[in-house]
Amino acid sequence: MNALSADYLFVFILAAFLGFQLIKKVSPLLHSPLMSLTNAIAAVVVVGAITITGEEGATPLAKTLGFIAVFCATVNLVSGFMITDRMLKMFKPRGK
Amino acid sequence: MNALSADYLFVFILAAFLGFQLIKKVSPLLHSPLMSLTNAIAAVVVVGAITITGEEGATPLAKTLGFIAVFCATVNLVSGFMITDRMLKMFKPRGK
Amino acid sequence: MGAFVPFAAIVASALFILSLMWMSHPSTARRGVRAGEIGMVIAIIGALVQHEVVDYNLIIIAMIAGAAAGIPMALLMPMTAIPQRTAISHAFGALAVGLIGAAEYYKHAHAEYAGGFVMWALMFEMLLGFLTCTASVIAFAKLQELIGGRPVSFPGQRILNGIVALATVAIGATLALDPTQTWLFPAFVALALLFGILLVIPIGGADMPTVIALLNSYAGLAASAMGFALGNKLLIVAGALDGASGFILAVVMCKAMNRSFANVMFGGFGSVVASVAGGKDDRIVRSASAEEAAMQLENAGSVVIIPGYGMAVAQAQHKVSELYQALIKKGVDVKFAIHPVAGRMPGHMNVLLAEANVPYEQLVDLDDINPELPQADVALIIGANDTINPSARDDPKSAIAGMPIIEADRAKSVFVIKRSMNAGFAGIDNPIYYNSNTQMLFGDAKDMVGTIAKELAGGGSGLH
Amino acid sequence: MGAFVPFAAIVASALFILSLMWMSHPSTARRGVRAGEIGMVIAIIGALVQHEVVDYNLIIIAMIAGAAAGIPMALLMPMTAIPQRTAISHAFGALAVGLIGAAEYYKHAHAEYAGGFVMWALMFEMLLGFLTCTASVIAFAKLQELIGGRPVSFPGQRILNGIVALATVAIGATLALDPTQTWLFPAFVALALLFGILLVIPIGGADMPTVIALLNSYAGLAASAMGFALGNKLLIVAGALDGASGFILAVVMCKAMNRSFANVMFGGFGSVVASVAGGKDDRIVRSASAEEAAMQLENAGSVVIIPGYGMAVAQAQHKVSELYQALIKKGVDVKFAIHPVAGRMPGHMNVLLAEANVPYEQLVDLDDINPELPQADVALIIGANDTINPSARDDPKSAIAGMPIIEADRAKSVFVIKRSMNAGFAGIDNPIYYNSNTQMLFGDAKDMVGTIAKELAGGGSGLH
Ligand SMILES: NC(=O)c1ccc[n+]([C@@H]2O[C@H](COP(=O)([O-])OP(=O)(O)OC[C@H]3O[C@@H](n4cnc5c(N)ncnc54)[C@H](OP(=O)(O)O)[C@@H]3O)[C@@H](O)[C@H]2O)c1
Ligand SMILES: NC(=O)c1ccc[n+]([C@@H]2O[C@H](COP(=O)([O-])OP(=O)(O)OC[C@H]3O[C@@H](n4cnc5c(N)ncnc54)[C@H](OP(=O)(O)O)[C@@H]3O)[C@@H](O)[C@H]2O)c1
Repeated sequence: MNALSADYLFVFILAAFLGFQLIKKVSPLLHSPLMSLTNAIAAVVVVGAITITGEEGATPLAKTLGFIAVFCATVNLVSGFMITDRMLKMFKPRGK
Repeated sequence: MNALSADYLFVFILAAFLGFQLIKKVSPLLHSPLMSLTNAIAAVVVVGAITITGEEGATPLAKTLGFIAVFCATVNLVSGFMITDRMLKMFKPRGK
Repeated sequence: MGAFVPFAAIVASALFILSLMWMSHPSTARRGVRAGEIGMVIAIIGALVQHEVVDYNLIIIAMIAGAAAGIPMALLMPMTAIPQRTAISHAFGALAVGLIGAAEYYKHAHAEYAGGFVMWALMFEMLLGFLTCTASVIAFAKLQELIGGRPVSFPGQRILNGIVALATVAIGATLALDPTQTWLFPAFVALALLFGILLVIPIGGADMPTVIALLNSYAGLAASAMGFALGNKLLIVAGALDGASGFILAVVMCKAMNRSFANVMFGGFGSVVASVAGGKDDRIVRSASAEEAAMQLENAGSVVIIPGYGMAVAQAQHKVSELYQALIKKGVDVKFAIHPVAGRMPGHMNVLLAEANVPYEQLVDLDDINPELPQADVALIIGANDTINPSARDDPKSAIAGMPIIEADRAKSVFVIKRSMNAGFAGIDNPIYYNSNTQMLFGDAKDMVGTIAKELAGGGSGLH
Repeated sequence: MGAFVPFAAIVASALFILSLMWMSHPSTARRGVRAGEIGMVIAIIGALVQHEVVDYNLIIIAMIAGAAAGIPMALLMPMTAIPQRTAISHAFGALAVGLIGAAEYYKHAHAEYAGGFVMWALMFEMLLGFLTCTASVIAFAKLQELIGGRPVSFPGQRILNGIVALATVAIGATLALDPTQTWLFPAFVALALLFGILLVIPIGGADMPTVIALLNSYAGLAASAMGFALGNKLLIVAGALDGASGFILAVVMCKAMNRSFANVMFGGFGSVVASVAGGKDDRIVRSASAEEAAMQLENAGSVVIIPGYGMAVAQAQHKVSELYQALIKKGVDVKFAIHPVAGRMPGHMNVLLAEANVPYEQLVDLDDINPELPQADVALIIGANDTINPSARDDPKSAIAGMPIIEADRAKSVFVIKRSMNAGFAGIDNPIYYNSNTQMLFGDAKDMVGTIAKELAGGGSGLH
């Protein structure tokens, strides 16, 4: 373990604490949309996939794996955000 | 601004968000002790002061400034934690 | 450009955080989705403008294809299929993580990386990624009833699982220490995939939501691990947020079922459903007609409607909404009591009722509604069973003893809509059906509620 | 060692975060302090074991001296002096930050750092550090009444402040762009110190708590800036936490006074106190004796005690606690209504009453107590004034219009303990004293409450 990895650990710990604080405050009313939202956010792995696929000197294997990865991640993020929004659109306050 | 500073900004933003989430949840009952606690925590600048004072090839000026800094910070952290604890000791639930 | 990339990461992370922050309340939640979307776009741009990236064709094609697949999926998905949808999307996400890991592995399959931090991170990432992938597929299959929901167990199961787990970890470690052993890699992947399957098959179908939440947090951890391996802080943050969310939801569900993780994962819960279901006995059951129910409802001052899984499978939410409208028109005070694990996923009932235009202020939490129930004139239970089973409260030997319930039996009078005397998910008998203040309305939730609503609206064609 | 340092930073940060997390409730708060202490120790060890650090003598001496000064300070400090203590400790902390920045500056006073990121961070750090230092000293002096609390204002004040501010920033920027101009440095420091003074003198003494909270967040930002300059993430985190806390407390106070930051910082609020205070008029004021008050209190079913700044200055908290004990012995239901800005710092009343052994469950928030007041038989106001002034609610033209108040006037009958008809901090007249259901108990809070308590205990020596 070097200083660099320590650095990542730092970010991870902060983010984890923050995550717990934030999620604890989400009203149970919204637990389903929450699931699909975090799901969509996790699809940010697409950035990793993009690098793999597009980086110069990528082997054909890498390109293939990357291609599938980009595809899968994109499906998730597109459908994830859209479904979340669809669900949330349905939550209406009284007198609406 | 280089990647390094971006890195610090990253940590700062995460910590700031986290700070707001945490402090918002502190009961008003404890706002006084909270002030002195954060005060004590901020005294962690003592680590900076220690480096200045003790690092090799420190100029006399640096040593003097560092010395005062270590002193001030130590006063804060010692008294800060102790007073906070003194205050909190006084908060008793019913039937105690 | 050089400066843009790190800042894209910062801004995107901040937006993801805001997104979850705004998710805390319905009034700001949609803003949260916007923030998340913008963050995602920025992150993607940040990735595309890196100098390393030279070939865009494949990327563009893959993204277009992905969007083409994702959009209709999002638009056509019925709300009742949300649990399955979540499961399958975890499979997709985890697969992506795994494949990226694989590609990275081959890039690093040289002696100089042996035992390095990056290698360990990669192995951890792939382990989580691949097992989450297959596990999610099984979860999907169970929820979609492509395969039986019954827990699968066979002699020596635990031993087998143990061996597979050990083997996976052992090979992973070997590869981390000596990446050049590429011939071992396929075995590692295969074992990880197999392990995912073995993990989930012994778990009952109705426990899938908890499993899904757990897999959600695994997927998050995997993404974070990837962040460690690629040195990408954005991934670390997003992964951590996702992980925290899945974990907390799993905890919420376990608490609301008063069960431990261990019990959910290894308990083989639900295997007994059949055995007890529909057990006959001689206790009296009072059953009533839609007309009688309608009459009592419209004369009631306050009604608490308690929906459950049955409402979901019957897709009765729109009829329930009609009933609600009819009742408030008649000046009856109507509230909905929502149990945290009513239905088959957290927040299930809320989404369905919101879909049917029930204002969310009317959806009341377990803790807030229980004190009100003793004053309620009528508790109308629609396809709920375990979540209102008094034996959880009264009978310490019950399979669900200690599970918090909605105390419907405390209401002045109780109506229960279900098709039979069959048990619910927990597969246990429910004494509430035999109380003197309980009347059963046997039938499909959708038809029965519809008829009652018609009665109230003054139509009154009666049951068909 | 090499590995220990970064991990010390991580562990310390995590402990500081936990510390604030546990601070959320009295039952866990002390654990929070422990966590903070341990985190601090780890951080210090982490700093001491760095290879760069070679000379320990000075450090040890300074730390021993610091502890020697800090410990008695902590043990002997009376609770009523907490606001001053907070102010002076900010001065110490900010001074440390400034001096470290100065030392760093001289280390970096070479051409190659010109305009570099580190330089800008250092200048920002010193600006905040030094101005916070002097500002806190003034705040301390005002609270300790070493100097008059009255806002100091003179013609051209704003212009002067503006010029000083500009000059400071200009010189700071010059130094950042050309660090070799060391001769400018003392001027920069001097101006920063001066600016701190100018910022605070126009602010009224009773606004100091808000100022202190703001200075708290400045100090935090300064620490973060130092973290940026030294590349120390632990400092960045600790600073950010401190900054957030100070900022939120300041916002809470402003909200509770229904005033804006701008108004607090530049409003010269409180300058008018004298003018209105003790304004005579012909409205009838009913005054009562301790005996009458005691009698009515013991025959009351429910009593709400509303303490204010007067209780603090009179140090009456212990007598109030006696009164509370006497009343509950007689079976009276007693609650304390705590206004967020009652007294002179946030949470002031809570600390004092806790010190006097009043269980914290009895200390009720503004929002929770107001609905109960109309049912209360007696509201006993002890040295509170603005926080119970109905004109904030009823008179849109009042100086404190819109400030949330404790609606004592809604109680069946009201007793007010204060020494005279003088106004409170806001310096405005209070109609509640003239209500027909209000009776004044003129006298020092401590004596008056003590006498009432004696009466109740059956002693009955009467007033002296
Ligand atoms: N929500 C979650 O996240 C989650 C996660 C894991 C486990 N679970 C478990 O799922 C259960 C949920 O409890 P619950 O009370 O909502 O449901 P339940 O206990 O599963 O009972 C559902 C009832 O609905 C009736 N039903 C089924 N189809 C129907 C239809 N078409 N029309 C009318 N009635 C119908 C069934 O009786 P008939 O067959 O007689 O009609 C059954 O008794 C709990 O045991 C919980 O622990 C939930
Ligand atoms: N808490 C904070 O953080 C904070 C921050 C900034 C500003 N403030 C301001 O401070 C004020 C606090 O309001 P408050 O209602 O608590 O107090 P207040 O409005 O300042 O009034 C205090 C009252 O106590 C009386 N008093 C003073 N010494 C006394 C003694 N020895 N015995 C009995 N009575 C005594 C005074 O009347 P007599 O002189 O007639 O005795 C005065 O009317 C608010 O205006 C608030 O905005 C508070």
